Amino acid sequence: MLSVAVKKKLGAFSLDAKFDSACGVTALFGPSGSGKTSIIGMVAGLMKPDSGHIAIGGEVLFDSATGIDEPAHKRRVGYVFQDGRLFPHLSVARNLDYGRWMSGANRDELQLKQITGLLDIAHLLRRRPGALSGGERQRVALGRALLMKPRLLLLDEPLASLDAARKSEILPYFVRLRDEIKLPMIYVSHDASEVKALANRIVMIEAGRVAATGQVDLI
Amino acid sequence: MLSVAVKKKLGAFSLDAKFDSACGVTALFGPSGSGKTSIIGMVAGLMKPDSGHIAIGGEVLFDSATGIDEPAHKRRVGYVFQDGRLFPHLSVARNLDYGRWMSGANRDELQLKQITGLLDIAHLLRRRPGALSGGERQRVALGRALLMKPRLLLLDEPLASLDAARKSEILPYFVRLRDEIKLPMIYVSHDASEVKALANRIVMIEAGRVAATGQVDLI
Amino acid sequence: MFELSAEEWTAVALSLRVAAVSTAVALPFGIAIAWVLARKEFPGKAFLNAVIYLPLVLPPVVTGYLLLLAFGRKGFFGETLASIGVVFSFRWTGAALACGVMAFPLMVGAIRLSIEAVDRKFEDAAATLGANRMWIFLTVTLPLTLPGIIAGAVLAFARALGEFGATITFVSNIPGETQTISAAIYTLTQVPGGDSKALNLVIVAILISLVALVASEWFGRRAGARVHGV
Amino acid sequence: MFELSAEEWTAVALSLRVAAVSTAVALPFGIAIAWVLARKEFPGKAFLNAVIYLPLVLPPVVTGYLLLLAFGRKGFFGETLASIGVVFSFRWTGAALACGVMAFPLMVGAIRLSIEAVDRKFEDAAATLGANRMWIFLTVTLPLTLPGIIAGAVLAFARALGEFGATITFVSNIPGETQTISAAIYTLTQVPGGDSKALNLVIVAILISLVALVASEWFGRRAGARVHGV
Amino acid sequence: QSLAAQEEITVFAAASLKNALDDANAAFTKATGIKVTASYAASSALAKQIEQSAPADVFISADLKWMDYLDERKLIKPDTRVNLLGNKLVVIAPADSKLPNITIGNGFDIAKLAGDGRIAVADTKSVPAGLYAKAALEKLGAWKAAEPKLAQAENVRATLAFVARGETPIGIVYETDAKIEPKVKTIGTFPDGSYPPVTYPVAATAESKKSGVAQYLNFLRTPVSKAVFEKYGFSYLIKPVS
Ligand SMILES: Nc1ncnc2c1ncn2[C@@H]1O[C@H](COP(=O)(O)OP(=O)(O)OP(=O)(O)O)[C@@H](O)[C@H]1O
Ligand SMILES: Nc1ncnc2c1ncn2[C@@H]1O[C@H](COP(=O)(O)OP(=O)(O)OP(=O)(O)O)[C@@H](O)[C@H]1O
Ligand SMILES: [Mg+2]
Ligand SMILES: [Mg+2]
Repeated sequence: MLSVAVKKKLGAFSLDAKFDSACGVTALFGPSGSGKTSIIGMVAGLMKPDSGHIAIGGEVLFDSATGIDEPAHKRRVGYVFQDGRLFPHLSVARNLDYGRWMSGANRDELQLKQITGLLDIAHLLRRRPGALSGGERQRVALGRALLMKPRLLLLDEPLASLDAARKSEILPYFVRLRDEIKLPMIYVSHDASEVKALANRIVMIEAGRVAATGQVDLI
Repeated sequence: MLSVAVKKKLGAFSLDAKFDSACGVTALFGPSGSGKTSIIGMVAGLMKPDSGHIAIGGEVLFDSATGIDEPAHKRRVGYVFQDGRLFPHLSVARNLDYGRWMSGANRDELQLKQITGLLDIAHLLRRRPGALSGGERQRVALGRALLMKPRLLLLDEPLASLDAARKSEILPYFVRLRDEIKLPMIYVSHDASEVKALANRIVMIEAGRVAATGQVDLI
Repeated sequence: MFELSAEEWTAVALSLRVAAVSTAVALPFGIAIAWVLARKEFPGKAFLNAVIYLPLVLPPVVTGYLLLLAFGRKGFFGETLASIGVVFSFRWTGAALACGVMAFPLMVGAIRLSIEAVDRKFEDAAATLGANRMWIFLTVTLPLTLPGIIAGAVLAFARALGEFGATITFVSNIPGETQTISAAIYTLTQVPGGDSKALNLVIVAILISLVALVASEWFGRRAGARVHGV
Repeated sequence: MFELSAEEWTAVALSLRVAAVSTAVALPFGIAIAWVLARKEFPGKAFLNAVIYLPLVLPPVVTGYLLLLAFGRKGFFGETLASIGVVFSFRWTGAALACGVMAFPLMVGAIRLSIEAVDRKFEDAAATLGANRMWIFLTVTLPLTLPGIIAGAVLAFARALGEFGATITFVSNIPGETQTISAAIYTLTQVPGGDSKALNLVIVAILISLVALVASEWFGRRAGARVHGV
Repeated sequence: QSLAAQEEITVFAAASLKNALDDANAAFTKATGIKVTASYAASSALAKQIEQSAPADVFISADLKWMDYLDERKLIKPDTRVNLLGNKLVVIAPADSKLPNITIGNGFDIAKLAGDGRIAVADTKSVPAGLYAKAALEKLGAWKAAEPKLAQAENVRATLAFVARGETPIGIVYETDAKIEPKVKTIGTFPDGSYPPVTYPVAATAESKKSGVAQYLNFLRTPVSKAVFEKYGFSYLIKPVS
């Protein structure tokens, strides 16, 4: 169960979005500049709403009324940024391992193998992010978020610069995460087919407002 | 008439691509990490091939045999980078105007109106790039390249993070550029439909080699 | 109660002029050298680097003496420059030269740091848009280096206010011509009971630097924001 | 021909120790202060800034005298610290303190510049991956600030080699205890015929700084590359 | 002796005394086995350090006022104080100067002598040599004309450098410095009485308890030290006691 209700002024742009959804994948669908990344940023705890309320599975992450504001590093939400944001000074391997390192858990070689295999980045482990290709960077960012074992996954156009072949490998994995581990996700994408394949619930954002919410047939 | 034949070693990756095409739109199609951006970079003059030959419409831009290497700023190729690369210290307006400024030509208000309208970025002109949304950034980058009046346009996934609606506005414009101004383009995209709509000729890249070249029906 | 003699006021005014001029004149050279050190590899780079750091490594008196040897009336450069009408010895210009030299390593250090932080991909983008190396430098590299330039200028200005060892050795301590605040303060500390008078000048020096710092903070913040695109 | 007296060798050794220790000890403080100045807004920030710049703005002699008053045996801090066994007055530790204080503004300036250049979005990413403020600083901010830390350390080290005005005023010029290269050079320039001997020491100082610079260039290049992800 | 052998005394002395005092100290150590550490700096700095209880046993100042400064504050042993050394003020010019030798007396027009150049002199407010020079010029009625033409330096050595480098046509320095610098020549000596006698006073610090100090002070009054100091051109102001 995920519930979001946030208000925020960003310069001339004002965001006022309210939606909630049972677990599973919630797709944020909407034109460029409509506020999707901003909403995700607030769920992640990187942007503070002017007012509002954010909760996952009953636990309140933010509530302006009661003054609750769980800091980002305690929220355990995996965030795949629209712009990758790999740590430039760390090797791909250390980037992937970063979340595990911070949580202090011990290595899960199996999962690492599985993910690097799925994303086809095993051959990049020793490289630094600087000279990675756009798609490689995006895949590593995706792996980094998956490997931190999040309780909620925020995906901001995670497949935008990947080729069809790879998309068709990764999408099913998301479906498995959704169905087997029951990992809730907020999924931002402009690709209708992706959204159709993955989302249980669709939230249409327009100019900072929720224009509509509904099932896949909405698009 | 565009002809490219380049060899380049990048760490473990080795690129060896040769293709040419009559004017119009040449699509580079291939998996992530196959070498598309690298090829474009060499055509733009930002990356120096170890050896090879690059020419547009008869004019040689690079030739290792004769030691010709036209510097990037003289090549007049408009490059839409995969990662935007807007100048952070300049307003969107100054970013868009940069190419015109460097060429010393005088303002073409008409074209500016037309492009900012087409890309729907008129309302961003006074902003700085820092806080733009992903898609806004990409649209401004696109506008910046179009406004420099290039003789060749290099587009590296220019529509990747744009919504369907905007894509369907911008694609036709590319078609017009191709047919009316006869502006040659090299177009990198993972979206088959885009490529189908735009490309005269398709070059399949795989692991740094040209796997196949042909007409649209290739995909 | 707080009071300065006429001579002390002249020293203050002179210090301001010397510090301002030396910083302003040194800046272009500082930027050029910093750029070369940040971007170019060439034999003797380590040597150039060492020469620039010299005034930091040597006691000011020695630097002053070396300046005297080089730029004094009979000095190698001194004579040539004098022939084209540029005279340093016992002029405030000499004080400015000394301050500039002493502050140079600080300036270069800061600016170089900022240049190395500039992401080349923006320069590449500028090139594809038709900017040649010179324009790239002026329209992209330089603005993105502004924070370092400001920081370097402040360090240099402050250093110039505090400089006196090299100055007094090079161009002496002539009231109204080469006697800066620092020289005046020093002189006062050398006589029994001069401390209280010295304190007045110290306060003035602190006030000046305070103003300079506040100004630089303001510009620095704006420059920094621009670099990050907001 | 090149020769140093035993006393001069001691001065060289002492200088190295003083410069190294003062730089090493000042570094953590420098990083902390630089971080505060770069990231925090608070009343009295301008004042803190001014205090840090003071040693740059005032003639070294004054700084040295203030240190003498504060950290001398009878000085306020001097007495308290002495009671816990930390003695500065007329010990090499005092020389290190003086050098550290004189070099502090340079160090802070450089490090602050690098911290301000760090793109916050990486720190945000680290936060979503579960890093608290402390870990973010240690694993992201600090490594990305390395170029500034290295530059700051070199500036401080070089400054420490050249410092003498404050040192000699604070802890005098006692061979083997507080007589650094610079103090020795100064003393030699104060007597007839000392110049040639002074020159020897100058050469040594230059050689030392040359080594330090080459080392820093090497580390600096690697740190810079990492920051840009290669 | 054997006890004294372990002993080590510290002397704070004006920088301009370095090479003379180094020799004297060496001789003393040779004679008595007592090691001497000398810290050379500006008299002002040394005095202020002693005021802050620096570990100095003996203070040798380049002028009377910093010794008085300590005296007033009861920081030296008055009975140990002696005016040990003296010095002469001379007018110097670059070795290749065309200026004739002169006899300095009343109405001495140093400003005219300098022509359109300046007169190098140690700082007339703070440095002893400068203070003496000022006194002398005032006595001879030359100060008014000279003052605007002065190039004041931080110390005598810097003054000397100005003349040696030909920055100034003439300068006023101590005889001791003029003697040894080959690039300058003495063209005139200020008559005694035209300025208060240059004196380097010596005294044991109040806090010093070391027995070697007495020995050291006595040694400074022996013919041996007299010879050393005169070798460097200082005038020895007291009758040596052997
Ligand atoms: N600091 C700011 N000042 C002014 N406007 C801002 C600021 N930050 C964001 N905006 C605006 O808020 C709007 C929403 O931004 P956001 O990144 O959430 O859009 P988005 O839905 O993610 O778009 P895209 O699909 O292109 O990524 C954009 O128009 C953006 O320009
Ligand atoms: N400096 C380098 N060192 C090592 N490998 C490099 C370097 N630069 C690029 N590469 C590799 O070269 C390959 C091609 O990179 P390029 O950016 O051209 O791929 P691409 O076709 O654009 O991929 P994408 O569609 O993901 O953008 C990638 O595997 C990349 O990791
Ligand atoms: Mg977005
Ligand atoms: Mg690419």
